[in-house]
Amino acid sequence: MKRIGVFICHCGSNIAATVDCAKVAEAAKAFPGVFFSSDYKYMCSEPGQEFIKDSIKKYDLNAIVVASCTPRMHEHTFRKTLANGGLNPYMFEMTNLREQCSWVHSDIEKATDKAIDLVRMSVAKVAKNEELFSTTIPVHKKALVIGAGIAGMQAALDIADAGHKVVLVDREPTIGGKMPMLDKTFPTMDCSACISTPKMVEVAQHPNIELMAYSEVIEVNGFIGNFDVKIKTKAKYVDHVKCTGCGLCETKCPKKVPNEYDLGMGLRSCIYKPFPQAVPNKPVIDAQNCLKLTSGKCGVCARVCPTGAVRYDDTESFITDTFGAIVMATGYDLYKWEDVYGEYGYGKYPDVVTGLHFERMVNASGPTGGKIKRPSDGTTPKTVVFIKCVGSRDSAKAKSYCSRACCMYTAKHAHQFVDKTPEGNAYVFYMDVRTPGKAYDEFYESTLRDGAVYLRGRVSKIYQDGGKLIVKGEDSLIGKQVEVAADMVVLATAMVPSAGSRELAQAVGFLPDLNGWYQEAHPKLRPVETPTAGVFLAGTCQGPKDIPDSVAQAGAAAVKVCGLLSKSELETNPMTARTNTTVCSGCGICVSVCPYKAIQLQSITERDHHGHRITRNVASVNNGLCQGCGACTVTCRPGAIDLQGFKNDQILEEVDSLWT
Amino acid sequence: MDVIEEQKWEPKILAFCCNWCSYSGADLAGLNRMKYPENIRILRVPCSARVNPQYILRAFQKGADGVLVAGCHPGDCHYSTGNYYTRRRFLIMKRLLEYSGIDPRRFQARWVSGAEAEKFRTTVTKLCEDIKAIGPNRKLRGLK
Amino acid sequence: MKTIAKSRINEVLDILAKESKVLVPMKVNGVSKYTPWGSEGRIALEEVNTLLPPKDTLFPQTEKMYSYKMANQEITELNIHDDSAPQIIFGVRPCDMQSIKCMDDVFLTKSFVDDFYKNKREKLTTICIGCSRVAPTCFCDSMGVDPGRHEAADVQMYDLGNSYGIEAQTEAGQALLNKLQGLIQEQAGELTAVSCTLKVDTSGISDKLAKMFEHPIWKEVSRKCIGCGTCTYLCPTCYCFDMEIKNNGNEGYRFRCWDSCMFSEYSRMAGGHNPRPSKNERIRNRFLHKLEFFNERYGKNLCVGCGRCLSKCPVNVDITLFIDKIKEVAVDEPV
Amino acid sequence: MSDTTVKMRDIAKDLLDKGTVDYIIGWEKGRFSNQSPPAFITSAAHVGRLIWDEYCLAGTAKYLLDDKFPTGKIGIFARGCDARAINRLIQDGQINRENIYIVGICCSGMKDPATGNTAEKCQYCTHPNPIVNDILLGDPVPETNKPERFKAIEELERLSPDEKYEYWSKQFEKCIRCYACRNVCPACNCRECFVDQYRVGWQGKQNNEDENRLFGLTRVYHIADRCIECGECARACPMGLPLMELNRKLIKDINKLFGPYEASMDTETTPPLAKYNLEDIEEFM
Repeated sequence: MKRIGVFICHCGSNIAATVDCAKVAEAAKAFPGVFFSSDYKYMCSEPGQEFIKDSIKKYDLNAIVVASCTPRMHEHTFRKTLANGGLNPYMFEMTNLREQCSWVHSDIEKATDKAIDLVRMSVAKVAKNEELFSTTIPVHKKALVIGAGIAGMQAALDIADAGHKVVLVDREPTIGGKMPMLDKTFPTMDCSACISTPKMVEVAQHPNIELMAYSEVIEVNGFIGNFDVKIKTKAKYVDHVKCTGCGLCETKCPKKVPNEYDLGMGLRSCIYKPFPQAVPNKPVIDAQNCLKLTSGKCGVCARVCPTGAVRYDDTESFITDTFGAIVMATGYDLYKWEDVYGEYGYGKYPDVVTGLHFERMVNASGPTGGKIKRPSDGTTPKTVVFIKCVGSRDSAKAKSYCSRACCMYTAKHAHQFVDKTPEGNAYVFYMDVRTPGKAYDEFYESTLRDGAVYLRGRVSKIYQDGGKLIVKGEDSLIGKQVEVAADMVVLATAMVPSAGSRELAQAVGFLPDLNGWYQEAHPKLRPVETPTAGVFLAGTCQGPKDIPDSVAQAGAAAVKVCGLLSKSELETNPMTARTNTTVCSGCGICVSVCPYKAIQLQSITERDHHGHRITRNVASVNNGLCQGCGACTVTCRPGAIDLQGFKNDQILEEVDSLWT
Repeated sequence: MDVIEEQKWEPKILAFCCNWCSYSGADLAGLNRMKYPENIRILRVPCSARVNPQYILRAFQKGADGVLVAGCHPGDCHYSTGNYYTRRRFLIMKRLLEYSGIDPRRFQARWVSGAEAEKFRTTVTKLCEDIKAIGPNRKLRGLK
Repeated sequence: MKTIAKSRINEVLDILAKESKVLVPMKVNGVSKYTPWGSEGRIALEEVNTLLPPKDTLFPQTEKMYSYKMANQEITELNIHDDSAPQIIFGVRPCDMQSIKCMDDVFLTKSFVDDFYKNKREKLTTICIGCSRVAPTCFCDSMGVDPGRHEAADVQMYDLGNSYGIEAQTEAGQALLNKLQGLIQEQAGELTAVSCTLKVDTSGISDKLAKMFEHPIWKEVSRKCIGCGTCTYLCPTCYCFDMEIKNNGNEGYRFRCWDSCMFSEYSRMAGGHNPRPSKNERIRNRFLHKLEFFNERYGKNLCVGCGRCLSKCPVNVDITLFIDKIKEVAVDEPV
Repeated sequence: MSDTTVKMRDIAKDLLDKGTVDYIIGWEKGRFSNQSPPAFITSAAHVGRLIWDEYCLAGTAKYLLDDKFPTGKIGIFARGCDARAINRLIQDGQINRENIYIVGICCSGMKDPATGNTAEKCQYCTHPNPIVNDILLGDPVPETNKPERFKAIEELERLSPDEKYEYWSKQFEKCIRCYACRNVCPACNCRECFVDQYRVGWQGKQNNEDENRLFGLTRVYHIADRCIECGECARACPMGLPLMELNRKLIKDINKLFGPYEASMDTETTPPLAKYNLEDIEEFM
């Protein structure tokens, strides 16, 4: 027989201001099975929890209902309180009086009536609760980091330094991501490559890191501590064991194509490394363009290769491995402004470029050897217009969010331009200047002092007039139309989630937010975790960031991983499906709907009513795999398979209680 | 129900919300202090796929004036595929309810993500308005 | 004898309905059953007997027994339920009249009195109409019932073609006739004796069955049974019931409702054990109950030969064929 | 005596003599000429009881559940509906194909014992020829998909909510909860029916319109994607509830929503409610 205790939390005035907590507590006294009921200012506080523990003893309670905030907040807290009070932590139900009652209603009488109903539901449910006990599952002490940009590399290094094995996967032929493409980093103006490429090397040489460049994660099964992952390595056509990376092949390759790494501004051979300091520092063959692979002719690289490393018959290969944790570090892409910004010419004016083009231009190792040149005619621009928030903060046309890094890198670009072109003019059209960060605003101020002209307003039109780009816009501060005849226009385009990141998230088993960024488990309290246990977030895949933030978050994710991998086993959630074998007829429908392949038909031998030995099939659930979704329970007509903690009779009682 | 009762009648609407999306969407509505009618009673389930269509029959039998089943958007299920089954089940149950004479406005299924507090608010508000308009449910109601 | 013109039956029912509920064989959306006079439906006296037996009038399929209220985990209110009221049941056939006698035995005799039944029974006046024709599935005379009349009825009526002969057999019956003075006239009437076309010989069957508990015949006769409750629920004499509580928060009620020994769940015990695990045992129980156990206890069969079960069983499990079979099998000592 | 009857008896005799089967399930005459209930023939001496006429209405397949773990093979005469019922039981993991010997009979339909007209369950039969059998009797009967079998449903769909409710109230008010519909149904093969789970309390035992309706709607939902349209439920119902008007409603919707599907035409196809399609129609946005 249940002896239920009910505790109504005021949450200061958060609940008490709209719900008459005393009245609710009084009403609860009359509910079937309730032997104690009271209200209290802060249930989650130390004294509040003590109050529960004392009441358990004093009134010999064996089931507890706490009506306070959302269970997503404090369910765990109170479960522990019960455990400390000597009860099974699952003899507990929580009523959401704050987020789903007091905060969304204003009529005290009605809100109180509703609160009473909500508590009645919890009491009805807890009356059917049963003691549950968790089991344990092993943890594979190996981490998978997906994406080897600065965030991925940092996370991998931190985990590896802590002594855990890491597999670092990147789909590009080289690791490093976007950072090495940049010239200088704000606000300190130190060389981006100079600080990122050493990290790349460190990663490559770390004994605990297994690098898998030119590879993609294609399948993820399992669960925290035990993710079974299938990874595809694309065909490189070069045997990286034999290859010394001497680069002879690249110089001899007869066909040159635009180099993605320079955003098409420079050329590369068809057997290539994306850039000189690439890691691994060994080439791959671009099968789309290679003459040998497309037409069968050529074969020069194979001929010149001193180690005979070129293998035209190379094919993609697959490995599967098991990991205890996964770090998502898939980074960002730039918004395709050409598709929507007609006023900027839909990309038909060659001298309207993005910030990343500009980075490659000013980069000494870039296609122009560090000279700022107009893509159209290679001349040095005298007047450059920088336009911020292209695609960002533009809910009408593109993205509503702020891309966070643009204000600073635009300031950097303007600074670099006037720096390299003393007689040049830099105009920056902006909506706001956002420079929150150490030494950020100082940097912006210095750019102003350098002579960059900031105009507050959006650009309404750009059109070609002879050799010039006429930029029409408004200076909203003086309320005047302005027109600038520019030689080049640089767009600070929005960051968007990198291509394929949504599919990858679904493969891993969690969901991106509305903009496609990876959703953290809690915006404030769990910023580097995903809702899927054992999967963590690093860098811009979670949302636009600059380098310092990405690196910091990567470190945070690494710590979470290390915490997980430091355990050799984990407690499982006991709220999983369970079969009543006397009722189960072994039809197997539940097996087909389980997303975790956690249910199997298992044959049992028993005696039938007449005493004959019979062997029949029943559903059996693997608690390690079962995540407790309950999809199986609904397919089971007689309810032979039921979900612990959300059993059919519990839910039916909740429903019934509303109309008693 | 006599006229006087009729006048002070307030509908009682049961909303099954999946823990990961719709329930947290409702929580977010709370965080944002959005207001919606008091008539909604949320029942938390791990996944919309846990909602047995028999619960809906039961709710109406007990006296529910309306029932809402809310889950993650297709493709966004925390359990990756649960809501695809939910979708099929309730496409069928919705039609069966209608066929047996329940006013289709009394039962709704909706996808509400954890970010869609506003959608949660508008959904339940609209549902309430509809049901206030059609009045108390007298169908399927069993003897208490 | 006293007669009433068939053309004036409605008037008779109108008069009787003034003072109490009058149940009349009617066809209500496709189903013939005893229905309160005045409700929608067509009076169906031409049917030999109704699809649903009159059992429900005295022993409702679902019957509230008592209701309770609770507060602070204590019972504060307990009300025995009694919805009995004066009732007249009109046009009961002799077989169904016999079934009421069987239920009287069960619910009123042998030092056990069921108040719920008693209250209803005492307030019930029965008007029996003798059968002027029989259905092919009728075999009441094989069960010792006279298709033409039943002595237990308060009022007995006979079909005389254009009119009904009518006579009171009890004081209650006489009192009832007095109310119909204006409609009753004296006239000579010819009673045509009828008898069933379906005959079974039940002599000595009870004693024989007593020796057949372990007989292999049960497996054979039960084989095609699908284990539904059609036979028992349409049977005018099957009186098995279950009792359950309908709790609703702090209040609720206990009710009893028909149950069927044909259901596997009927004899399942709390622990899950089932003394009648298969239809083999269940069919045996039903037939033995009807033809042996009841005989032993009350000296009559619990079958009145109305034929409802054999006409409605989805797979034609047929008690008359069973009786024939019993006659054939040889049994000396218990097996 | 029809020559199918003769063939039936010959085959049964042969199977029993050779010991291919332990017993065979067919039909025999009942007490009245319009009754041909199921029969269980255990020895060649009794094959003379077997009959094939226009009153062999009852399904034979459900009896296989009475003997799920047979010592030898079970012989069974199966019409189109019985064959699909057998598939149903195999797919639901209740019986093994190896344990049964199916004598298929091409069936041109039965008569309603009460009226002598074509039985309703046969009027709308889409597969009179057994889709699974070990040996086939008679010549295949022409098959059509009988779109008219949904006419009654379409008419009901046109009613207003109140009219619909009124219609079903009249029906469920009649139900006596004898569960004949469940017990004849080959798709109802649970070890323990939800109505019998008094501990969980899916369903009240009271007989009133609403509990009856709850049972009726749950029953049809439970067989939604598994009903083989044998029509046994409606035939068995002593109170004449038009149960196929519920079953076919769901069959119709499932076909419309999730693509053409007929239950138990094979034993592999996963029932539509146990799978999904990313492109399923979206009404819940």
